[in-house]
Amino acid sequence: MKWLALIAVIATGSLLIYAVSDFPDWGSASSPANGGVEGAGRSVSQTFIEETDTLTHVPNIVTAVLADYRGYDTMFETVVILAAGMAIFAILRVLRDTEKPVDQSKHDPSIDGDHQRIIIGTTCRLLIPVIQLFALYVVAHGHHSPGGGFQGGVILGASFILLGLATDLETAIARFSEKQFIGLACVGIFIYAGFGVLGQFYGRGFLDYGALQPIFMTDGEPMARSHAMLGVEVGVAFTVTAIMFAIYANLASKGELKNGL
Amino acid sequence: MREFIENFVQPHFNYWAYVIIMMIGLWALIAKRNLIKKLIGMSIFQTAIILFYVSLGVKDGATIPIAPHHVAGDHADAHDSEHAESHDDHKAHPKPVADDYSNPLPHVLMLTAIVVGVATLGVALAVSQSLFKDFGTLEEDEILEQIKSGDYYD
Amino acid sequence: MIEHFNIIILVLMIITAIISLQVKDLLSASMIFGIYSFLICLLWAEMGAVDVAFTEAAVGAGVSAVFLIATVYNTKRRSSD
Amino acid sequence: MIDQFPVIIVLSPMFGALLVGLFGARNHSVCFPVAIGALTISLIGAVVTAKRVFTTGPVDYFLGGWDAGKIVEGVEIPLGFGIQLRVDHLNALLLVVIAIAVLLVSIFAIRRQSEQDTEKTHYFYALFLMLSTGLFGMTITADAFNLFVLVEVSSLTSYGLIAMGSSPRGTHAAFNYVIMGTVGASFYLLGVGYLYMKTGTLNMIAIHDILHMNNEVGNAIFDSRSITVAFILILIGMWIKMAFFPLHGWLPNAYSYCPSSTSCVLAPLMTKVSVYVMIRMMVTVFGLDWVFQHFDWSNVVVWLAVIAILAGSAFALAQNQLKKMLCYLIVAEVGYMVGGAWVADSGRWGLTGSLYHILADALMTLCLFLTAGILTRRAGVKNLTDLDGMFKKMPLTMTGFIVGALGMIGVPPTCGFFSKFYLIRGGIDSGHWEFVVALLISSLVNAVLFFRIFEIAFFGKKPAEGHGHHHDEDDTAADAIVPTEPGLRSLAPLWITAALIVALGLMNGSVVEFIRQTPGLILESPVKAN
Repeated sequence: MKWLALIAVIATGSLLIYAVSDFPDWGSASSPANGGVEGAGRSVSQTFIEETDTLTHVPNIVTAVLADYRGYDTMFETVVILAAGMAIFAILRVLRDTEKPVDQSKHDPSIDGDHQRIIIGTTCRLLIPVIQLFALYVVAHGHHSPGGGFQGGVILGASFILLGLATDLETAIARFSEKQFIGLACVGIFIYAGFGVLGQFYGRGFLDYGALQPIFMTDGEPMARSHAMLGVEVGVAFTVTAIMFAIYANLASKGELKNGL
Repeated sequence: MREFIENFVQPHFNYWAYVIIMMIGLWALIAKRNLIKKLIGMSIFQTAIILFYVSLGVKDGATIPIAPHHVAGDHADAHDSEHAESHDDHKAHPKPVADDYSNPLPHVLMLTAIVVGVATLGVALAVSQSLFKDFGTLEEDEILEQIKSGDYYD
Repeated sequence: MIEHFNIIILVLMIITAIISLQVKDLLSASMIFGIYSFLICLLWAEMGAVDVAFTEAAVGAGVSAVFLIATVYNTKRRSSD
Repeated sequence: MIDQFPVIIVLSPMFGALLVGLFGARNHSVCFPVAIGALTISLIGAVVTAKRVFTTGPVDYFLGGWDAGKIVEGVEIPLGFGIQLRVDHLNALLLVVIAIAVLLVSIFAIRRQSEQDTEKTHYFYALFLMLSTGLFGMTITADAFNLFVLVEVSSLTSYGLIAMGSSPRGTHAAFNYVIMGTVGASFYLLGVGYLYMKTGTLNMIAIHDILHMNNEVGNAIFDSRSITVAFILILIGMWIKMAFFPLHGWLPNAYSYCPSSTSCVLAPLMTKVSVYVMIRMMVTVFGLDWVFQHFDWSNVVVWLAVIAILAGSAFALAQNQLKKMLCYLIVAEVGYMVGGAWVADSGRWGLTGSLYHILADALMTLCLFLTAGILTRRAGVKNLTDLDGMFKKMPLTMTGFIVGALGMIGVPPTCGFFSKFYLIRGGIDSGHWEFVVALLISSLVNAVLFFRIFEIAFFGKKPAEGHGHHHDEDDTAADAIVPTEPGLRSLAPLWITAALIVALGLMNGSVVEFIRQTPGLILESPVKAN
């Protein structure tokens, strides 16, 4: 196996190195990816940078590209997350009740120590709301600063993971149950795709947020796009939050969703 | 040697580094026997590709791709301002200049790739836990031995 | 200056990648992988890809490391290689 | 309404999956009607769109209203700004075949899955529908990066489907599949990155235009090393995904140890869609003149394909288990398609045959795997010897099996014959005699394999059959189930598939004529040569 690996690595490596000398210089603004190919007009990325303000009124170009111009990609990226969550449930989840005795040693106060519970518990009690608030800020403020649905969703999911790690999985599950997170994950994509389908009802294309202008009652389509993007990001955040926590809960408890880490 | 480094390695150092990191990941993916190690290798392999993409979008002297509203155009270079003017007649404010902001497209693509990567890692870890339940080990060679010994004909 | 920063991080990344693959203790390997992700996050912030850096900080250094640790906790901590 | 169909094909199963996810856990009886409904809508969409392509030519659909050339807020939108879907002669029929196959498998799967692992039925359906979404999306998209995302949708769901409810060996195979699949997708992603680096766009048609553009710089991009490396990386990535011979290691175990309803959908579709992606890359992105005249690895790849065909056939001949044998046949069939795509005859008959074979092989493999699923389920068949006298016990099932088997061998009224005919024609035209010989040998091997099965199933096994000792050990399991004919839900998909195999064979002339209208496929079409 080692020899096979060595051959594969050397072959792939030399193939990649072979092309490196042909690469545009690092940091060059006129490379085809950045500045477009000579004679082919403005490159796509130049158009993104120059026209995003006109088209969507969103300062963060990455958000505009992510949620609008390439929104179809992002929708399926969210589907990938849902698929991963579903796959993990399908693989690991133990649904037949196997009455196993609860391992008491883990919850033995003499080992765990009451003082530790107090320190960690208090810290988390203070920290988790702040983390969640920050996550919501990241989702909502994705138009103007780095951030958006994915980042906010992961942080929000991480706050539940922290709760599960600091106390135990049952405490976290009690706040965010299995039914809730599967439902929330599906609802997230429903929100996303719903914004797309609404555009179709107005006789325009799928994910054409400009068509939603009558709903948002904005002056002009760019603002409608901006609002729709926020809605879409919220949908992404729902799915990502739910699935990140779902994956953790399954991995930590071997699919039993109790007696976790 | 010095000339080689100056001409080939320095302007492309990121690309060389990406090849090296990618090869480390690929090697781990194939040669490591422990499944968790394989998965760490897989993640490293994927980050190498992300490194490649992000390196494509870098522009010297450019800032992050967030263009504030109504950006002032007084710092635009000569060739850029004529570029901007050609599209900009009915707008009150000049458009952002492309060379001032790093390329947003690779960033968007890599956001997708990172999230896909973590999804794959999660599924792979679930499969390896399920394997541990069946075989009691995470070493590839021990698993293969158990399969060969015929305990798992089906 | 910024280019030196770039090169230093890349070299550190290669080192952490090798260490995390060579350590026999899987828990350490997961932690070092978290460090690797954090370094790459720094690198991206330096390259102007703030959104990617943000995602990598949350996903790579945070959640993936937790997933790996959860699996290591439920399986075996020692590895043969 | 009609112009929304391209996207509805992809969205309908996705919404189905969401509905199953929302309501399936409480009430499993929701899953089946939702799946059937969603996939029926997709099938209607695929048929309508294919008809539109037939009458008016390629259909483009731009997501988000970012149509190329449209003026939005005073800005002209360039090609590649948003994501484009494209249905043309290359993928219209494949969409229909995928839609038919997933619909039939979802009908077939209803009882299989619910009886095996009742609590997880809704996960199965959700994953199954998302897999369909991924397959449709991969086929329909005209954006190189979007293709990667959809490859991942279909891969992740198939990892889950293979690993759920599998035996320990199946789980191990699933792990290997995860590793190989990720490497394949990553190589593809890297190849797209190289293309993006050189062309600055991700839209397949825009990449082709820039690649073939003649400007004052000459054709620096056309000749550049990066484009060559990009093509090699994409090729390797897709070869891993389609299990082309030296990279096939993950396939046989993954497909033979997973539940039958899973193998029924994965075996016919995943590899074929990957082959389609390879051909799409060759025809639409790089252009055939680049691939055959500039890159010109035709001989190497055809030889690899020859090795793949021979190795696949040889492995299939050595197998004792029914499903494993079928899996190795898939490896051989992938060799057919790759070889056909690369023979580079001037009339493009090899490529046409390869595209036709994608459709034909999807149906034939579906037919065989459906039979294998029914036989495993109803008669506990695992090894070939278990088929003893099966024609008497389950004549209705075995009739469907015969059609699929005859198609694999290449007997005239079935589509298998015609695809081989076109492939061989391409091989002869281009002078790749080794490919022709490999095809004939493989057909002969298929004939031997299937007539061996027919013999066992018709007349019972001979006592001198070499695998007798194996049989004794497994006898207990096989005898526990008394073989009975399955219900209509299992038989109807099988027979429909069998009928389609014959129908596709009879319609081969018009199908091939349709496929050959693909822009850029035939050299006479206006593709700028260097």
